[in-house]
Amino acid sequence: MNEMSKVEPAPLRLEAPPSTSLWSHARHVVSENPVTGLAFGLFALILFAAVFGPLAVPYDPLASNTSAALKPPSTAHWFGTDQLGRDIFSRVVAATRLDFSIAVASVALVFLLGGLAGVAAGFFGGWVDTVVGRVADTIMAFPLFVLAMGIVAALGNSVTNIVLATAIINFPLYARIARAEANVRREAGFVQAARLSGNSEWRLLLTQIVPNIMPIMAVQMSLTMGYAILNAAGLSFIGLGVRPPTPEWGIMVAEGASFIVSGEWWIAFFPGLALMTAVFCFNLLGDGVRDLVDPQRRN
Amino acid sequence: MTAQPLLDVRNLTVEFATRRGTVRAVKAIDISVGKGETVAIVGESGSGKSVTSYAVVRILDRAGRIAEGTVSFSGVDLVAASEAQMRDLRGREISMIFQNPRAALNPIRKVGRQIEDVLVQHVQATRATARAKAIEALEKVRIARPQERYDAYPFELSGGMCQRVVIALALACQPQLLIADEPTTGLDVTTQKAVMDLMVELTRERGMSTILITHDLGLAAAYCDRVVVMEKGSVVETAAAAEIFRNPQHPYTRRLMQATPRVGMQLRDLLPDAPAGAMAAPLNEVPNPDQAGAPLLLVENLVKEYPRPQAGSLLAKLTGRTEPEKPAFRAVDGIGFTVRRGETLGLVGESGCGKSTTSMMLNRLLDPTSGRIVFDGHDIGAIPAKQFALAPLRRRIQMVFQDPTDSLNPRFTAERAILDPILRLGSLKGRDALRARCEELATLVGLPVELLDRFPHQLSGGQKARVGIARAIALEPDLVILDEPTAALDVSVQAVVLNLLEELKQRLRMSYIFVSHDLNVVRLLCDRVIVMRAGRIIEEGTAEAVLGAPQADYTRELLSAIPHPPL
Amino acid sequence: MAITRRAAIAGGLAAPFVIRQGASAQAPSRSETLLLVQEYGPNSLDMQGIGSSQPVNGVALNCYDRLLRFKPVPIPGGGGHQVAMGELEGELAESWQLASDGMSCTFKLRDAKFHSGRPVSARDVKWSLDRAVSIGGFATTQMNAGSLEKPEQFVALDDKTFRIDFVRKDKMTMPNLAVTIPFVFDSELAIKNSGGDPWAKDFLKNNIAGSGAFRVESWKPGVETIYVRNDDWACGKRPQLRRIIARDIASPSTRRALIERGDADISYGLPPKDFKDLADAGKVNVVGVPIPNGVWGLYLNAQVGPFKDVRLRQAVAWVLPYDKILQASLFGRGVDMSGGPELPKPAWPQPFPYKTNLDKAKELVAAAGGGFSTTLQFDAGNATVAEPMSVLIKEALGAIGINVEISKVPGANFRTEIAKKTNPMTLNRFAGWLDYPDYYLFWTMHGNNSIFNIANYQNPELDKMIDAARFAGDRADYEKTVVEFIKLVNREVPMIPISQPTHDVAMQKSIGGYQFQPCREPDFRYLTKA
Amino acid sequence: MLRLIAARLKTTIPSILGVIVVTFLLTRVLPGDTAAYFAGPAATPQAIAEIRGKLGLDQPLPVQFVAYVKALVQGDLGQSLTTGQPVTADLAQRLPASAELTLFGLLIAMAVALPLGVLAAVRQGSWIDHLCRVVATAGVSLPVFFTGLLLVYVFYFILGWAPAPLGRLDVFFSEPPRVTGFLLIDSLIAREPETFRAALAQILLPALTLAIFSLAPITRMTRAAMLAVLSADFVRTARASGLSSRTVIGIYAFRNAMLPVVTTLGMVFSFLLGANVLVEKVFAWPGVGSYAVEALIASDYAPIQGFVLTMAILYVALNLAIDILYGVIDPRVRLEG
Repeated sequence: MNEMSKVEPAPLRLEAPPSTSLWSHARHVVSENPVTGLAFGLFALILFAAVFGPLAVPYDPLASNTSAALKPPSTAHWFGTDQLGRDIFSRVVAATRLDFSIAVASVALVFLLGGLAGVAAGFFGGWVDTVVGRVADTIMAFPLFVLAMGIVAALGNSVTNIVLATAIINFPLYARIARAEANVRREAGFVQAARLSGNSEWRLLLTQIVPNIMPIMAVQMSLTMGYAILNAAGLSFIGLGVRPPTPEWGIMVAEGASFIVSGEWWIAFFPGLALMTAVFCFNLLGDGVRDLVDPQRRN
Repeated sequence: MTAQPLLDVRNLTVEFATRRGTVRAVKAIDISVGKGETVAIVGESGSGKSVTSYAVVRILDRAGRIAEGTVSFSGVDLVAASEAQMRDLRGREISMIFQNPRAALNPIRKVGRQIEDVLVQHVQATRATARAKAIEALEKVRIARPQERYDAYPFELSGGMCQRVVIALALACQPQLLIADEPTTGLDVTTQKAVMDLMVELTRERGMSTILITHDLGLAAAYCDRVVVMEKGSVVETAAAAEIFRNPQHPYTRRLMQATPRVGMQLRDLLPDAPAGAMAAPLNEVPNPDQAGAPLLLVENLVKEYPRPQAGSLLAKLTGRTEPEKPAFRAVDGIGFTVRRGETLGLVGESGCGKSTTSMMLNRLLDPTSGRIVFDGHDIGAIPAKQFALAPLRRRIQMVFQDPTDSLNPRFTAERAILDPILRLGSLKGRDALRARCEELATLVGLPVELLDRFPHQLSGGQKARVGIARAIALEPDLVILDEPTAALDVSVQAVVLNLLEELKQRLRMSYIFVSHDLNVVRLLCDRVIVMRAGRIIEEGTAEAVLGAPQADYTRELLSAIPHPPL
Repeated sequence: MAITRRAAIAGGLAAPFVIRQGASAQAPSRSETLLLVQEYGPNSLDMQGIGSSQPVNGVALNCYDRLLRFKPVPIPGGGGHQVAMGELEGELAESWQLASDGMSCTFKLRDAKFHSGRPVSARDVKWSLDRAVSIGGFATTQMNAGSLEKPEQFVALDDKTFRIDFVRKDKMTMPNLAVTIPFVFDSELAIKNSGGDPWAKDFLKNNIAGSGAFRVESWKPGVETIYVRNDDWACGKRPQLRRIIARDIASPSTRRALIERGDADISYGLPPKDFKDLADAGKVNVVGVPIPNGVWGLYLNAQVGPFKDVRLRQAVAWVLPYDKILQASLFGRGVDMSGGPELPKPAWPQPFPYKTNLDKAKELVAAAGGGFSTTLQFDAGNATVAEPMSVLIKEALGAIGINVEISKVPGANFRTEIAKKTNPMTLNRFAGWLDYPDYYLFWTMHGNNSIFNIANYQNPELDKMIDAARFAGDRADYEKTVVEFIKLVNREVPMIPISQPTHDVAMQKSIGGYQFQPCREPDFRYLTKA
Repeated sequence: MLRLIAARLKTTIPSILGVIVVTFLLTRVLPGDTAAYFAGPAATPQAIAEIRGKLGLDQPLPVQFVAYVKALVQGDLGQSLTTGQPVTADLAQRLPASAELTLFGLLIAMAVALPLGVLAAVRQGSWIDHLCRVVATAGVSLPVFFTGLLLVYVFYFILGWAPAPLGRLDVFFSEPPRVTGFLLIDSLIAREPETFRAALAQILLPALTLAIFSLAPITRMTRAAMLAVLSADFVRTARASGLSSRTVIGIYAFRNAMLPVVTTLGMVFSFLLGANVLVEKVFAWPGVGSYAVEALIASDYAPIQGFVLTMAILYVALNLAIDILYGVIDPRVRLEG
């Protein structure tokens, strides 16, 4: 255990830092920062709602009941009912799966597109860097939300296109972060060492660079999840969202928006709250993930 | 020593709150500094020497606190003093100098203004008179053209110049005590000498007391009256400088002194007497380079040029002016040498001399601009660096890197790191065979086998260095380039690693190119030495010849700048 | 320090709000100024021009005069006036005389002046009507609907006398002169500024050259339009209001809030829910007029897809949740179109004989071969009403084994989509300006397949009856034909009428003189403010 | 410095060209037949074809593109079919409104976020730090349209503190003579304090909505930058020299921390321009964002192209301004350029 012990006895010992399991580290991060603990708790809740939500809700989220329309929150309808008498609680819970999927899918897509393009740009430099940089610059020069609107308007409003649009507008962010991270590691000692070990450049990229920028990308992905949900909600608000009557938070807020002024605040409020909670959770989670993966905080 | 010391630290204990509970970084130490006295606090990393100084001026970070003890400065109890009182003392009565002088200055404020800030804060000057006083302070640290330098930003000054500014800043208010925390670490040896000489001269002139915190025993011995040796938060020995070297009392002090390379020592002398484990092999045997036969490596007229950034190309185009082409910067300027089989060649020089660029070209990570690199009869300089990774000769030239942390992939276990070259270039197949080979290599470099499944952040610096070495020798290369392999290590670890390298060289019949700025280390390890400056070879010869009786002025200057502990 | 600064910011925040209330109270002209809020405003000042949006009708109505106008009649439920389609009164025309052969009409013009001060002459009328039939686009189409087809029909006899020659006897010719298209320009002013364009399109798009009761003082497209009264208006009683500010507010909630809090005088185009709430609360007046010749209908494609089978069309008609839709989607602001008598009346729209009857619908679906999947589209611009409607329809059709996917088509695309005539189900609202059953069916079910024949219904028998009714001279004949073709479409149901929507306007109690016009734009000329 | 600006401009030319091409293609892919839309409800196919010819939509795409670029070079962005005005005129009319709103929003955000971020960094790990994080994150987690609606509902409808969300100025005020196009500034120039107050009252809620949204990125960045700087060696030197904490934090730490914050401002601004679209819709703000949305819904190409191009140029200009600002703060950039 002790490297000097073979050479000589006690005083000049250099202890290796004790190994830390991820779990105990996570416990420490949470205990040090209660807000992160809250975020992880919320995340578990969202995950649960996304997986089991549609099975666990008290009402069919699609079933209308016009005789019970626009009822305020009560014991029968915790979040009240909407214009068609649908149970808002059931709809809010059922929507989790779709919103979560949109967020995950768009983030996964942009990670694949932007992350890899950025890594390649940062690692190889040269024309790859130029092309990726130009594409990112061009996208950045658009007002991003308007670009997303344009894409969805042009390709039609389906979940796939919302995911695609969200991924495209996040491309520059991912490409830039990945590029910067890959670039600083391009000449790092361990990469040079791997070159000496006879790794081809492509292998270097995949085994040395990519795994090492994953933590940073993970932080970014968590933050972007929230933004993806907001973006989808914004698109829904101007009428470019998913198709009715599918429950989706953004659409529910947009639909409920016109009822706020007339006093039926719950129609927009609860989906809005769910939306906010989810985005809030992903944003805080980003900080938590940062704490978790930051090796400086690890020891 | 006067009866009433200027600074009297009694029973000082500093604790840090960490996630694993409270850690005592400094344990009940006593240190006193008399008026006009220069005291060194010496220790390896983690000894608590810096924390002690921070505790004295009370600039510990939030997690740290003084748990016990008193610090009395001119009769004032600094532990009990209010923050306002302390602020008043800092900079005016007690000043500090830190390592890495460029980082110690505000990058976006003129250096003159930074001196002014201190002067004004301590009412040594008004804004009206401050400029003149700041220039005066710059003048005192022998900065040429202080009027101009006043308006300079730190990035416009050299490292040595920055450290002078830092000294000017520290001395601006005529304090009574100067605490210098590794003030010359990271500076070249000649710059180090100039800075230390200046510091000592100025403090003597003013009758100031100084605490010099350093890991370098030689430095402590050369400049200090008394030496305090710390280990793991405790003071193990305090004695007059001359005394401590002549007659070290504590075993730790003895070991530390022994591990410090000095003139007239053998490599084996660095280690404590008791031989153990893998180190048991006889090392006293004189290396026996193969004098006859073709050299393993032949370098001829090697050049590396970097183009200078073409300034204002667009503006030039717009205005129609064409600026004269600047010549490219030559990092390596036509050098040539040979390395024989079984030989260790030292490559020595100060930062920027081109030694690292040369080593990168030799191990074929960098393409030379011109020149030949002939390895065992093959002109490997002609193979582009990108392709060399897959060339058959790749396995015969390996390298040990300067920073053991940076050179290990944080995501690979020690085993995976050591096996990487075998997996890519070796012929060994099968999980068990690989594991066996890995354990063999680990044993060879003295790395406990049970550490093989650990990740780099779970290993100590010395252990990481061993992983790096194991990786370099995994393919039994003919030539290993050692790029300052011990620069990031404490002296005691350095001693072990140097011996290990020497032993491996003999056992595996390798040749080394040893790149270093530390002439004492080079002396111990190398058969022949090349001294480089500004991309050229200044002097070349056997280690004894070059370091014993240098011909070039520059080599002499380098040698004389090394602080030597009295023997 | 932080706290004091924050307090200062809070003070700064509150200050402008407090002072503003004083500022608004001081406005002296408030009683003569009307603030109207609408979803969007005109994109041109020329209703005859190509691409003019719906609110341009309001400009045409208030800033220009026509030869004739519809006669106001009280709204049965009170609250103001609507129009009687068959009864006309003179606007620029002081009097008019139909020729004895019924093939022309001669108009005598009033002594009216343009805003420029020049008197209105018959030449101006001719130029304007010539322009309407020649300029192309919607204006020309609308003129043609009343058999006003070519410039030769318009004759300026002298300064004050004008004649229109008919190409055929068409009962819609005269009412069509009262709609917002055939209005009269100051032709000299227009030609002078035309820059060589015979119809001065650019000039008239951005400038008013009329004789109407109001002038446009300022027009910021997409922001606001400010009208000021023309004190020299000769074609009617001088309006009480001096100044009208029409603001474009996209958000219906905001429009509602503005009217509810008394900041706006009139609010147009709120969702039905808001009109219902406002009407229930009673703080403001809500006037609703069932839109003449307007109906929310479900169009089932009779040529392509499953609804070729009339049994399926009938099945859908039997299963639609008419009452639920009226309550949950239109909030009662409409007239139910289900459960009508077997024998129709000569009127349009009127309830069809269908009402919700699940068994009948199931029987018909079973007979036609069972359930299937299909899509239902509607214009996203109508989403407030159409979306809940479509969701209810989807649910109801699910009960008879028809699985519906809802497709919300952006406004820009909707017209292209319905022009394709391939979508199986379309939910749409169509309203004809001229309130005649044959006019409505001509657009929506005639075999000439106009864009509004969304069901792509082709039936020569129906075409014959519609054409016969359009040009029928005799009232009894006409009514008989109408009843016949309504019976036919009752049976064939290419379009299932769901509700006749109400055109609602919310006004402060101080506002009087509301006048509904078929173009559904506000008519400022009659409005009063107490 | 000049060299820096020139180099920067050079790199932006390709992205502007990219924006032009992408926008052109995107608008042509937009569904909906403009000709059919504007031919009016009862148009015959011939009428539609006639209008299509008039709009030049019957030409092949490359021809349309060349025509578009030709017009663009002459400063002609085409004509909006929705408002019936030249796009250039529309944008000139509306851009100040958007710019004023966005900048004012950014100003509020910075006024709150910078001290908040500094405080959070100085008191790292304290309840203030956690509170900052929660508040800022909550702000960015709210969809802007939802925040806007809530603010209107609470401050206008329930409390009656705010004026009606009716655009830039209360109906009964007239606009001050146009100098900058920014009502707040123009009213001051014209010495009309009443108008200034009215304009301020109108802009507060929408600007607040934007500010709430942009609070998080600025706070987060300020905090991170401050933390990095506070642990830097030169801050330790400053402390060890006995400088007061006000000097250390204000002059030494804050100015250095501003460097990364300034660079993120460009990002935040782009972010806000997007959010603007929704806020303008809620507050009936006569800006370019709402203009673009309406054009998009109507398949009205010219305004979309004009809008996107203007935004791209604005973005480039802003980044240039940020580079210059960076140079002002950081001598390394200024002197080495």
